[in-house]
Amino acid sequence: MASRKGPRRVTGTGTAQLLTIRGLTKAYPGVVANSDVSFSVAEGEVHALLGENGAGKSTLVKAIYGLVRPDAGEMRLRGELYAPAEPRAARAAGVAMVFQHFSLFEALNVAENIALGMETPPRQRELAAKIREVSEAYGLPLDPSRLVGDLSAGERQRVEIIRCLLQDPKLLIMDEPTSVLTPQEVEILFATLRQLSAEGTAILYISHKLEEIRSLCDRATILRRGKVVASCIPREVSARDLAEMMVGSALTPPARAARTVPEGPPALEVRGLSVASPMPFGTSLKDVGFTVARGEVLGIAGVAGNGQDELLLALSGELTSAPGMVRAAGADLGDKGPNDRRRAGFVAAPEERLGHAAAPGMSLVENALLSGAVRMGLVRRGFIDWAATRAFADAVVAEYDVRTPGTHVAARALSGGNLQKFVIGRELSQNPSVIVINQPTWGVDAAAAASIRQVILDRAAAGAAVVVISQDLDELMEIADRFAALNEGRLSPPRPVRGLTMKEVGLMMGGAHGMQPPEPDAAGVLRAEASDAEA
Amino acid sequence: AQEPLKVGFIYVGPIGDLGWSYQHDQGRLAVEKEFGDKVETVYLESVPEGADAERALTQMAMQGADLIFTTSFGYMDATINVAARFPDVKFEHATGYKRAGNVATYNARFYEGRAVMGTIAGRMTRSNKIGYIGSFPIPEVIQGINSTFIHARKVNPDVEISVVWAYTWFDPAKEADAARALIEQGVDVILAHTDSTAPLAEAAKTPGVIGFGQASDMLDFAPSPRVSSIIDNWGPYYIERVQAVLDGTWTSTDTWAGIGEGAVVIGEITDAVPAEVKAEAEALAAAIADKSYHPFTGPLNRQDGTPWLAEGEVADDATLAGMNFYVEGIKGDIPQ
Amino acid sequence: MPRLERRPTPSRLWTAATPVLAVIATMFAGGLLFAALGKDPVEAIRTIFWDPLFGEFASYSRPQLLVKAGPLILIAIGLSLGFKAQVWNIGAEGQYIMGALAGAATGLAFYPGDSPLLFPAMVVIGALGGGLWGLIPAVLKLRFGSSEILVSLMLVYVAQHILSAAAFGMLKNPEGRGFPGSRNFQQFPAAFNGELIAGTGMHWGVVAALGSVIAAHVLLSRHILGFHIRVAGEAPRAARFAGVSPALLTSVCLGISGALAGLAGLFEVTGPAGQISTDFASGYGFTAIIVAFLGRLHPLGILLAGLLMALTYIGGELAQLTLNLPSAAIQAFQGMLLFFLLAFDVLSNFRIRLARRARA
Amino acid sequence: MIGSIDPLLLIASLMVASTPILLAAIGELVVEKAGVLNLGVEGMMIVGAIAGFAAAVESGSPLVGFVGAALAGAALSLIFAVLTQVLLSNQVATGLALTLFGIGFSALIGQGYAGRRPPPTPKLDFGPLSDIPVLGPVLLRHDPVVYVSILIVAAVWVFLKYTRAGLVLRAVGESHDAAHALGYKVVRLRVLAIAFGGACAGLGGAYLSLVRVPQWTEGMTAGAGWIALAIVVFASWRPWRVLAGAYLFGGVTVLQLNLQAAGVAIPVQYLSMAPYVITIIVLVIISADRRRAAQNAPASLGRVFHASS
Ligand SMILES: Nc1ncnc2c1ncn2[C@@H]1O[C@H](COP(=O)(O)OP(=O)(O)OP(=O)(O)O)[C@@H](O)[C@H]1O
Ligand SMILES: Nc1ncnc2c1ncn2[C@@H]1O[C@H](COP(=O)(O)OP(=O)(O)OP(=O)(O)O)[C@@H](O)[C@H]1O
Ligand SMILES: [Mg+2]
Ligand SMILES: [Mg+2]
Repeated sequence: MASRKGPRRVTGTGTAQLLTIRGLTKAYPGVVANSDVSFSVAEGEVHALLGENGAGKSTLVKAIYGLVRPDAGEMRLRGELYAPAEPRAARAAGVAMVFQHFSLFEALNVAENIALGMETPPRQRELAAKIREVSEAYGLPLDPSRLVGDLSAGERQRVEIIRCLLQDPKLLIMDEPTSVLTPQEVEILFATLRQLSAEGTAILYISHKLEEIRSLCDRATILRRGKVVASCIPREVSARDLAEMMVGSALTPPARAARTVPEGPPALEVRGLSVASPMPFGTSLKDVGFTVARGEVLGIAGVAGNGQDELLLALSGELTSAPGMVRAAGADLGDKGPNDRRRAGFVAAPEERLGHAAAPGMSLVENALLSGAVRMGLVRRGFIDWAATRAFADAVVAEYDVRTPGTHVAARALSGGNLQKFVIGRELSQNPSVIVINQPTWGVDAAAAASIRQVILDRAAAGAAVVVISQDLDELMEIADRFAALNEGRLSPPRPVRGLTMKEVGLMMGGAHGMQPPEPDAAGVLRAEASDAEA
Repeated sequence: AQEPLKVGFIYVGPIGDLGWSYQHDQGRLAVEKEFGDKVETVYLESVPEGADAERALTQMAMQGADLIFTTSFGYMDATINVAARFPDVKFEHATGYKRAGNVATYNARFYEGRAVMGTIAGRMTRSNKIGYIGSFPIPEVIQGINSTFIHARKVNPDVEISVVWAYTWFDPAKEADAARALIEQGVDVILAHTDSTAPLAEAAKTPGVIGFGQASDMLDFAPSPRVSSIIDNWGPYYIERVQAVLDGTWTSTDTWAGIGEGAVVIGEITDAVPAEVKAEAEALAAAIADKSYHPFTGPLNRQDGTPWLAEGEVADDATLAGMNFYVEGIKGDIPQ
Repeated sequence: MPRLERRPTPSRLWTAATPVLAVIATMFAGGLLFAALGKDPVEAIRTIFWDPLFGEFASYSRPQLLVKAGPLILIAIGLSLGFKAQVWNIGAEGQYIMGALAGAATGLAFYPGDSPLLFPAMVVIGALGGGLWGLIPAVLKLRFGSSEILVSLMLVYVAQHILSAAAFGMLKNPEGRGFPGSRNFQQFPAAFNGELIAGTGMHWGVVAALGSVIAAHVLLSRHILGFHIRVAGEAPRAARFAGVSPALLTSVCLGISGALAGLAGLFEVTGPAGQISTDFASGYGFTAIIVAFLGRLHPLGILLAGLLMALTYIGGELAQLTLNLPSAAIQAFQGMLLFFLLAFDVLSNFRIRLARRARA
Repeated sequence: MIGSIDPLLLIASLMVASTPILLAAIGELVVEKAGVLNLGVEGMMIVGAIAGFAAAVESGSPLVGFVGAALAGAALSLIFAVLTQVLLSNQVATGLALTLFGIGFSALIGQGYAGRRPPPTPKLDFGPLSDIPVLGPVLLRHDPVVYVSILIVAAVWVFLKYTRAGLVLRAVGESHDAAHALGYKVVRLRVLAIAFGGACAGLGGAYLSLVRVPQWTEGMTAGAGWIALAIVVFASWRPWRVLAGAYLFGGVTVLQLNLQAAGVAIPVQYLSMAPYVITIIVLVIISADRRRAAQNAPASLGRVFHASS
């Protein structure tokens, strides 16, 4: 660790305070994102920030990173007044941040991305060497010359983390870092964070995964509607208590009626599905096959970037395949588009809420039309029946407890969890016989996640065949009947969930992705392309 | 005092183009100078041909213009249409062939000037190659090419002419490129039937290459490469026509004026041209001016060798006005 | 420093008020420009904005406003559909030319026929000509991924050359004494697009323009295709999810905008312009891009923007005539008007806040 | 007959013919790499043409002319910068308005300059080097601006590929939100890029009015700015390809005139549309490799950036 200098102190509470915040307030039009927030982070401590969607966690850490200027309040770093006017100042003061939505540039390579996050980066060659060195020291190997666009989500996050580490931060902020990682990757990350903490770096950690917080964090501060409502030592309380502190009321975990999967022909049958990825940095599907019966939930796990998006596209019909590869209720849908599949009772909910499942700038009514047109009969001879569409949107909002001022507001005005409820509700209320959902609860707080899982189970109970693609293993374990994993575009044979151990699951997913050296074929070709660009 | 006579002009290009529209505007200024308070002139520049022209003309007529000069061929139908609606307004259309009771036409015999330039070119060329930058293959330009070539050949039987069609009246950069291309082909005399000085400026870059002013005098490039010029001189005609309206003697006429009438002026021939050549050119200009010589006088064959004019026969204006063939000796085809 | 704060939804009040404000601001700035040129600013502004509408000869210039605005609106409506879907057709000028050429050639082929079907046939073929020319960038984009911006622009120049080749060759008036240019459609009644009601400026092109405004409005607000166009522009992936085929949509947008531009060309060449000539196209295709954006890509906005542009052209001519304002000044003035319209637009989407200084 | 065209002379003259487009295009490349689409190149070029012409005529020095042109182009581009970066106006419409304004404005200020001759721009003297066979006539007999234009291309290449500021510029063009999150001044950087683009376009215009034509006439850029825009797309945003594209376009233009002058029997109409058709064909061939083309296009190109926090 020659490259890392800096304080090495004993971890734990009770040491000197690194960052102290008093009365911090930040208002956006219509909402007070942070209201009189006070808390402190000790040197070398791993400190959790908890709260529902929209509680103001990101706003708070952005203020610390100099991206948001608070309306009122005071911050002190090691006792000194600290008011970063811009991220540069924050970095200079020893604050680094890994963003909730990646702040990476796909068309640039790893080294360039890292250089952009540093104040005085060394020359490219030295930097590359240093990236290799530091990334290996922390068990997060990275190839500095690869394009970020070619990396998996986990690898991208490594880039962000290495970017921070190279700056020798005193305070490392991580906004929901694990939502895209495999269990093995989470383990590696945690080991890294513990090592950092042991070396004296304080970590401010935001996550919705309460078990993680309990295993990692020394202290937690809980926000609700912009205010600090509690603070605790997470190891000493249960995950359920944590959740209830966040929500302010009791939670009910999803219930499912004990049931047996009915016999009979499968409702969804996928056979030999192979399609090339339409995305520039995508993964192609190779010979994917499975069946799902009526009333059954098939969980598909996998690290982001192993073909989940492609699988969803191939099932929703956005990506068509050869005839015979996808059948539902006996109908051949392989070469049919989304609307033909909807006609056949087949609905899908993509992972990305804004921009894929919903158009950000359009109202909820228009977004209801987006996928509801066919099955809900909202279009007659090409003309839209807006009254019926409005009624449909209102029904979804009412039935799925979507919190919004009305269906006339733009999708982007909704919080992530509420928009997710709307999107899922829109699909589920079309009385489908086959449902495919990618990442049903990504970035959604505990309460909303629980209610989404519940409605999925309800639909299955009502006889729909359900495929849930998710990177959240706990979620899959909770709701799936059978389980399969995607790895490099291949699907493992599905196995019943009962009796599976986490270790087996990890192995099915192909281990921690990228721990093997990067495959030379794809990556090497790209690198050659990038470097001969100007030759 | 009496209301001044309102005279309108409509130009296809900006008056700053230093070429066609600029020369017409010089004519307008000559009218102002000549008549002072007795006239008031108005103009519209950069008026596209077609619908816009018709509207512009109508507005001009409604604003009280008594006499309107429409200075581009493309205004022909618009002029006729508007004239029909304003019988009291007199119209003068340049270079066209449709007339009416209140529409006269006028044009200049630029080919007369080209004959003089051709003579100088034939005498001056060392490489026996002269170049001609054409705008569009219309009769007026083809007359010029033929006239140039006939008179260059007359004084120099070895001379060849290369024609480059720029397909633009005005694109200085392209005109410069065309001149450069010709010079690289060994051409050492350049004539242009486009409007900018770019070909001259290009010629100036290569010693020994000469050219001519076109439309305006382009004296800035004298004494060389600009050794002479053909100047469109509309002033005398405009003054004459305004006078006719003032006198009440205006009638619809078809005027095709040349060197003799002062509509085409040969710019001063510089000392870069040997005295005997200068004298020869000036003699030719004088002969054309007093009508003792016609630039298209037989014997002349068409490009394919078929006879066009017999010995001593001169071309009639109708043939010239619709000229769409090269004379014998010119290589290449007219784009159709 | 004042800050801009995005409004959750655009303000209706400001959307209506900003064009007015912009015009007023232009009057001031333009007045300064004219004063600097030694002209009476009030007089000049009145001549440009007032006289064509209410001046002495307004009875002539008001219909002319329609004649000038017609093609601009028709083309801009087509372009706006594509722009909404992020399909960047900037080659409307070429499609305008090719539509005019195709339609006019059809008509001239039957000269001097008098079939009542001739003009409708020309209209259809004009639309086809423009539409097919517009589909070239679509096909190249879909097949090879080449940028439609570049291809459609380059095709403008190609079309201009074809136009001049036609004016000099194929379509040259056999009775035109060797001069370039086709026969004039005024002398060819079966193919002539004349005024429908004398003195109103209404010809089929204006009717088509108004029709296109209504059709586009209905399409965008009530029809699924219009909805798909809007989704595709707003969120391309969501559009795919909704079942829109991007290839089909790109083709539809380029085809429609090409066809409308072609129609504009056909109506123009058979009506106000009268004939195919080398100078037939006078930049309507490019000006229409501005009109489309000034109209905020909204059909009614485009209608108003087209009329406003036409007003500055006609008023500008009047100012040249009566005040001797050089045409260059008018052009600079039009540019200023656009700047102000674009600048003030910020008010409808954003709130301006004087920043509260954060205390440290 | 084609044999009578001297390829060396052809290359030398295509370099001159291409320089205005090259200058404007390399400037626009930097602007677009920063994520801004400025369609006002034609307007900035023509204002540069008259400003440079006026400055050169008044001062008697072509150098002053070129500097003045660059300043004028940059000044005009700042209107665009304020509108699009501060007032968040639509870039396509603003660029077109800039062109309209520039053409009118240049004609206004140019009214006293029609017909005047600018001071000559001397050629660089390479002494006996200019007589080296082949190399000499092609490369060593030009005016300084031709070399400056190539130097600018090289500098832009080095800047984008090897410097930190260039990296930041590319990052801003790639994702302004991410760049903003890292604390880069997106708007400031873009304004600078726009000004650079304006300066280059101004230089290109001045090259027309001071060297290539040389004279001032209204509307003299005659569409060169549009071609420059096309060349940037054509080059898929790579500096050396901009040079290749500009030279290809200029080369075809010059070649078709040479073919005519040499009397080659190809119908002129087809020859004169060749530059455009060939540009399309080459573009189609290049872009058939979709991945590579997609990678170079700045992902934020033309999008409005508004930092919400
Ligand atoms: N730039 C902004 N403009 C307006 N409102 C904002 C902005 N950023 C955040 N908000 C609002 O401020 C509140 C807090 O948002 P913040 O992103 O801090 O929540 P969070 O706790 O990070 O939520 P999540 O768990 O979903 O990430 C929300 O209501 C959000 O809508
Ligand atoms: N009634 C209609 N009139 C005109 N165009 C329509 C009409 N309905 C759909 N379209 C257009 O045709 C295209 C196909 O739409 P449609 O809703 O028929 O999808 P589909 O063929 O079922 O879809 P998929 O290809 O996904 O199966 C869309 O781009 C849409 O804009
Ligand atoms: Mg957050
Ligand atoms: Mg279908």
